[in-house]
Amino acid sequence: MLQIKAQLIQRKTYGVSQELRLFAPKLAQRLTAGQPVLVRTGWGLDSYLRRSFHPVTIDAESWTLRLPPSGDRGHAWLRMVPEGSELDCLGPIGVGYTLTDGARHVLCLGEGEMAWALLPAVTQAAERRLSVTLAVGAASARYTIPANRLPLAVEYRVVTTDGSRGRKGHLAALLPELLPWADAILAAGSIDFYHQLAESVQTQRGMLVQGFVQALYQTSFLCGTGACLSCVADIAGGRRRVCLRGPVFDLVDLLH
Amino acid sequence: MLQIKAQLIQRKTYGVSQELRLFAPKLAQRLTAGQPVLVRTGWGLDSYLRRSFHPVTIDAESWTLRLPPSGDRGHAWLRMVPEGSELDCLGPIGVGYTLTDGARHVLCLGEGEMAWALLPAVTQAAERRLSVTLAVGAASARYTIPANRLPLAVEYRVVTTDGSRGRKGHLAALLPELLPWADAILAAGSIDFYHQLAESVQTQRGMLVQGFVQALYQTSFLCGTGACLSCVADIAGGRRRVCLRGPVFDLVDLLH
Amino acid sequence: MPIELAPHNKRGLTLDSPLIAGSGAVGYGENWAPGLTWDLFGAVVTAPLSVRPRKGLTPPRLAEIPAGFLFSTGDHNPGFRRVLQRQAPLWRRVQTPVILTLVGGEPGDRAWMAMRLEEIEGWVDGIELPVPEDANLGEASAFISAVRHVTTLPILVKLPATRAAHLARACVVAGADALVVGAPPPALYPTEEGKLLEAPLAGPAAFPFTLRALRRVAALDLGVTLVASGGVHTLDDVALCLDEGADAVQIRSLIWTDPAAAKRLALDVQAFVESPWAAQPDEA
Amino acid sequence: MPIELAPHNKRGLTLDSPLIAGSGAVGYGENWAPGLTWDLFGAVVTAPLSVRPRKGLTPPRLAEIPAGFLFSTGDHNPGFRRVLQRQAPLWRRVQTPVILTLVGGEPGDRAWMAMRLEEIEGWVDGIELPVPEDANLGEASAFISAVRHVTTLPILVKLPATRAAHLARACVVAGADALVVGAPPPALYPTEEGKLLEAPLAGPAAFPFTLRALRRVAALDLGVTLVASGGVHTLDDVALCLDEGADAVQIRSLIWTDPAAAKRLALDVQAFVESPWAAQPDEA
Ligand SMILES: Cc1cc2nc3c(=O)[nH]c(=O)nc-3n(C[C@H](O)[C@H](O)[C@H](O)COP(=O)(O)OP(=O)(O)OC[C@H]3O[C@@H](n4cnc5c(N)ncnc54)[C@H](O)[C@@H]3O)c2cc1C
Ligand SMILES: Cc1cc2nc3c(=O)[nH]c(=O)nc-3n(C[C@H](O)[C@H](O)[C@H](O)COP(=O)(O)OP(=O)(O)OC[C@H]3O[C@@H](n4cnc5c(N)ncnc54)[C@H](O)[C@@H]3O)c2cc1C
Ligand SMILES: Cc1cc2nc3c(=O)[nH]c(=O)nc-3n(C[C@H](O)[C@H](O)[C@H](O)COP(=O)(O)O)c2cc1C
Ligand SMILES: Cc1cc2nc3c(=O)[nH]c(=O)nc-3n(C[C@H](O)[C@H](O)[C@H](O)COP(=O)(O)O)c2cc1C
Ligand code: FES
Ligand code: FES
Repeated sequence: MLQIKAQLIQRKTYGVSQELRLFAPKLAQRLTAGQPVLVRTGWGLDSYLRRSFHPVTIDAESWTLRLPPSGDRGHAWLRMVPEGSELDCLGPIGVGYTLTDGARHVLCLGEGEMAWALLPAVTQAAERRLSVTLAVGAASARYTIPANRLPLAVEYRVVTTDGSRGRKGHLAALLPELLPWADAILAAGSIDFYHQLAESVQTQRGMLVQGFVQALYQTSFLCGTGACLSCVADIAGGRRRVCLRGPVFDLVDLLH
Repeated sequence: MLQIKAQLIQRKTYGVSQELRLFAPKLAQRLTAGQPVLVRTGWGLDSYLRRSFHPVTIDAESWTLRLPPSGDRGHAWLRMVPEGSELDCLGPIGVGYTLTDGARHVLCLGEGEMAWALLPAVTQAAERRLSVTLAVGAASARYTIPANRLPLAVEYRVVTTDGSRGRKGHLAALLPELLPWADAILAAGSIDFYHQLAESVQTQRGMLVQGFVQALYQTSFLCGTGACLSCVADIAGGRRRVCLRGPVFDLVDLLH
Repeated sequence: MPIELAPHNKRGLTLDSPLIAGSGAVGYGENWAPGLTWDLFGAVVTAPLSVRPRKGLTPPRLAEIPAGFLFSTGDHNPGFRRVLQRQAPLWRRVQTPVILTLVGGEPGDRAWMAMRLEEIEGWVDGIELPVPEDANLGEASAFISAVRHVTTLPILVKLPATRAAHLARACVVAGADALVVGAPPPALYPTEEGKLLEAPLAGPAAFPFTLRALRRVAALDLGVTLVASGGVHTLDDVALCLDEGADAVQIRSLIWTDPAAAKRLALDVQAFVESPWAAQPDEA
Repeated sequence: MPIELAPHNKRGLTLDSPLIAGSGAVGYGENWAPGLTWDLFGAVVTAPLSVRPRKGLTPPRLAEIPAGFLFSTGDHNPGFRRVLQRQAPLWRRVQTPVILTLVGGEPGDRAWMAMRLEEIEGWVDGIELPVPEDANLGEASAFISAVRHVTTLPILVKLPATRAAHLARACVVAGADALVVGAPPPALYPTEEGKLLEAPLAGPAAFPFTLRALRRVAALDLGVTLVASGGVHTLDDVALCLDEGADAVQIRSLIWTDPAAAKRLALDVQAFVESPWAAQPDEA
């Protein structure tokens, strides 16, 4: 973990969302998909707590955070801070997604806003010429990742609750057709979805084995070092500090 | 009094000070020299209290506030807020300087940082082709108003404690030579200086009459409407609300 | 939807909106910030009144703290007679209920003022009695009962937030029609001038104390109405207070620091109580 | 310039710097943020320890408030034996004094843990005993005396800020070597998840309460050393505490939220106590 001033070098606005690209080579080089970075969101004392962001892009010198539409005070500050400002970053926190050596067919499954956390892993897998499918579920078309944000080689599947894009329904409905093909799964969604996913895997493959599904547990972090015990969750057989064990867990641990 | 969003249209940096020009026609049109404007200095809740500023320029559409070198959190925010931002202003507060019709020879006396509050009055008096002398006292040259900030017609006198500019000594030492000439005085300084000034006037002119000296009382304001009683000072024969009676007082009232 | 703050009092105290301009937010009713008017509020509570004039605290009276400020006037006021002479015609004219804050001095001072108010029927609609930070149960009961014996006006008793649950029952027994919860806790911090000021918290920093005190007092279920007070700034804050059992809510600092936001809040609260689902909680 | 926090205790408790990493700032001594090391601090106070493991509060445990947060783990901890087994070798190795926070459960739990510590000479340098928010004088005295009877280690008693002056004398009589002033007052606020959390204040918002409590306890002149705690973030804050009578100062939130600022503060405090005039108070 580092504490570093990252310069805001680019702000892109997509409707009510924004993406901020931050120049911070040392941090970018250590950062992997799914690892949160804690960012101060004020020049003064308000907001006092850092906001956590899962990177949506990572390259050699910079990373990008995404501001979803939200009423959060910290996000509001980030929407207004001028380009060129230095943002105080603490990270990377904990454990991110890893592309295991054996995997050829990588299935990425993302629900709603959380799907964005998969992007750097999707990109990296495509760069390694693995075959990648990204499947996302959202309330409607406007909440899905635009296809032009993905590498060309990635197969992209969308499910929306209102049918405004892709199939109508819930992401879980795609699992029967996608699971047989996959030999590694990276997931980002709710605990409910993870239970559905685990059940589907068991149904389709007989058993959910360690190492098959990596799942991001969403929470907020105060210290990121294991000291404060604010990030604890009842997962992996006890009350665990997510900042040390996660936030990306093996699905077997996460649910047991 | 108005509450208005003023757009920051220009930021000028002078060493460790800054001047921010704010576009706000309605406010500018009502604003007179010496009247504070209360400005919010944060997008969020910190700093919570507005900062008060005496304008250093006023024109038909805009006014300028000066950020002195300071460690204040609110000032720090104003130093960083980007051009184009809207600043929430509440003002004008109370009573400012007035150029009485009879006055021909206007003497402006400013101590240290407070001298800047006289600038719009100095400019206005010069525009009316009155004869104007501005005399300032400061710790050293770097704390004095640069001569190029004044209209050409203004006579400018400087006294510094360390002699780095103008005469060495204290502003009060200039009074014997300046007072006989003046038929109106606008002052901005400490209560100590006001006592010296009153004494000098009495010595030189026999008596300090109502209407001769207008003096700015420096304090901070919370509501500006007379409700909160935070701005009270023991002046003018009682515990007065500076935001209603001042902050520019007749020197006779201020000291009695 | 009118709100009855004193349902067991014959006179009653009916508010058109649950949002009250609290303790001196507009002085004695004459110090209005731009854009604010009587009709935006369900009631107006005045600055404190004592029998004799008080010079209050020597300035500075204000210290900025993170997200708020410490503030006290020390009950600076021109005295009961002067204020009544000057302001009573105004109070009589306006539709909005006016609640007078009465503070102590000699024993019996508050009751004396309440008696005078009883004589001038129709000018004033209620009395707010702040319980001092360090008052014990007996002291609080004593001055509330004394006022109760001489007035038929609704009495709102304002409790210190940190001790509100401890004091609440005794105040109701002594005759309170409503409890105001509460006066934010005192703290100590340097002023701009470098003097250490001890005074109660004000501003958004005070709100989490108000909410805790309110929950604790509401849990006692004392059969009186509750008014939340201290640090309320947003529609979310108001909604939380109403959820936690408040019948009405006072604002003060917001009126001083951001009159436009106070006006928006007043209108939003009116919309919210008509239809909680229609109003949008604040986005900032 | 070393500071003696327990001058009347035979063992003593000597700090090289008045800045202490307070209650769990670095867990049990193993959770250090980047750039922070033992030698920056005069002492380290651990997270709480109880005889048996505790699962603590069900998350969420954190609610952001203006300029701070509400926070409680509910004494979540792995239990005395486990922590001692795992951490004692580390405590033994480091030069910086280690102060263990002991919390109750069954009566006698704290004394039992203190007895165990007495047996392992040289691993631990002091005990901090937090007095619960609602403890009365008798309860506080009782558990402090019980620990005092079984240990020669310096005892720091941590008082709730709002009741610190009320409780202080009894705690000294019961055997405290130093008073920690104090635990910030509890409040109530919604978490990000929308749950109402009741927990003590943390962050800069807490500091004005610390300063008030400190002044009141210092005024009692009880003949023990005082440690300020709660919301301390800047060199100005530290200087104010030392001015108001503190012998040392604890920080916690700052270590979590801004380790680089904590490190700067630690170095500035060291420079400041060498020569208060040389160090520049913060400019932000
Ligand atoms: C203009 C605007 C303003 C907004 N303002 C705010 C605001 O002030 N505060 C605020 O909190 N939010 C606000 N939002 C919404 C918010 O920021 C997110 O955009 C929104 O909640 C979507 O995030 P989500 O992760 O909940 O995903 P969504 O895509 O909305 O889905 C919600 C959840 O439902 C489930 N779900 C729904 N559909 C599917 C599907 N087909 N397959 C699988 N799972 C599904 C998932 O569990 C998912 O996490 C605003 C949005 C807009 C457009
Ligand atoms: C780089 C820098 C950083 C600073 N940082 C801070 C900071 O963090 N916090 C802070 O509070 N200040 C800071 N200051 C100083 C501050 O902001 C003002 O610039 C400074 O105090 C001058 O303001 P003043 O009104 O006191 O006038 P000054 O010109 O300094 O005079 C001080 C007072 O002394 C009297 N006086 C002195 N000389 C004379 C004279 N010849 N005639 C008459 N009266 C005289 C007057 O009463 C006057 O008000 C900083 C200054 C600099 C240059
Ligand atoms: C809110 C308020 C409080 C006052 N308090 C006192 C007081 O405590 N003692 C007193 O002698 N006069 C008091 N006065 C009266 C003033 O001293 C004086 O009459 C005049 O109103 C104050 O002038 P100002 O309105 O410019 O502040 C008060 C006036 C007001 C409006
Ligand atoms: C600070 C801390 C507190 C703990 N509290 C408890 C507890 O209250 N009950 C318990 O059974 N285990 C407790 N444990 C032990 C953990 O459950 C478990 O042994 C492991 O350390 C937790 O995993 P984690 O470090 O990934 O969070 C605690 C561990 C630590 C480090
Ligand atoms: S964020 Fe502090 S322990 Fe995980
Ligand atoms: S600033 Fe509020 S009364 Fe003057």
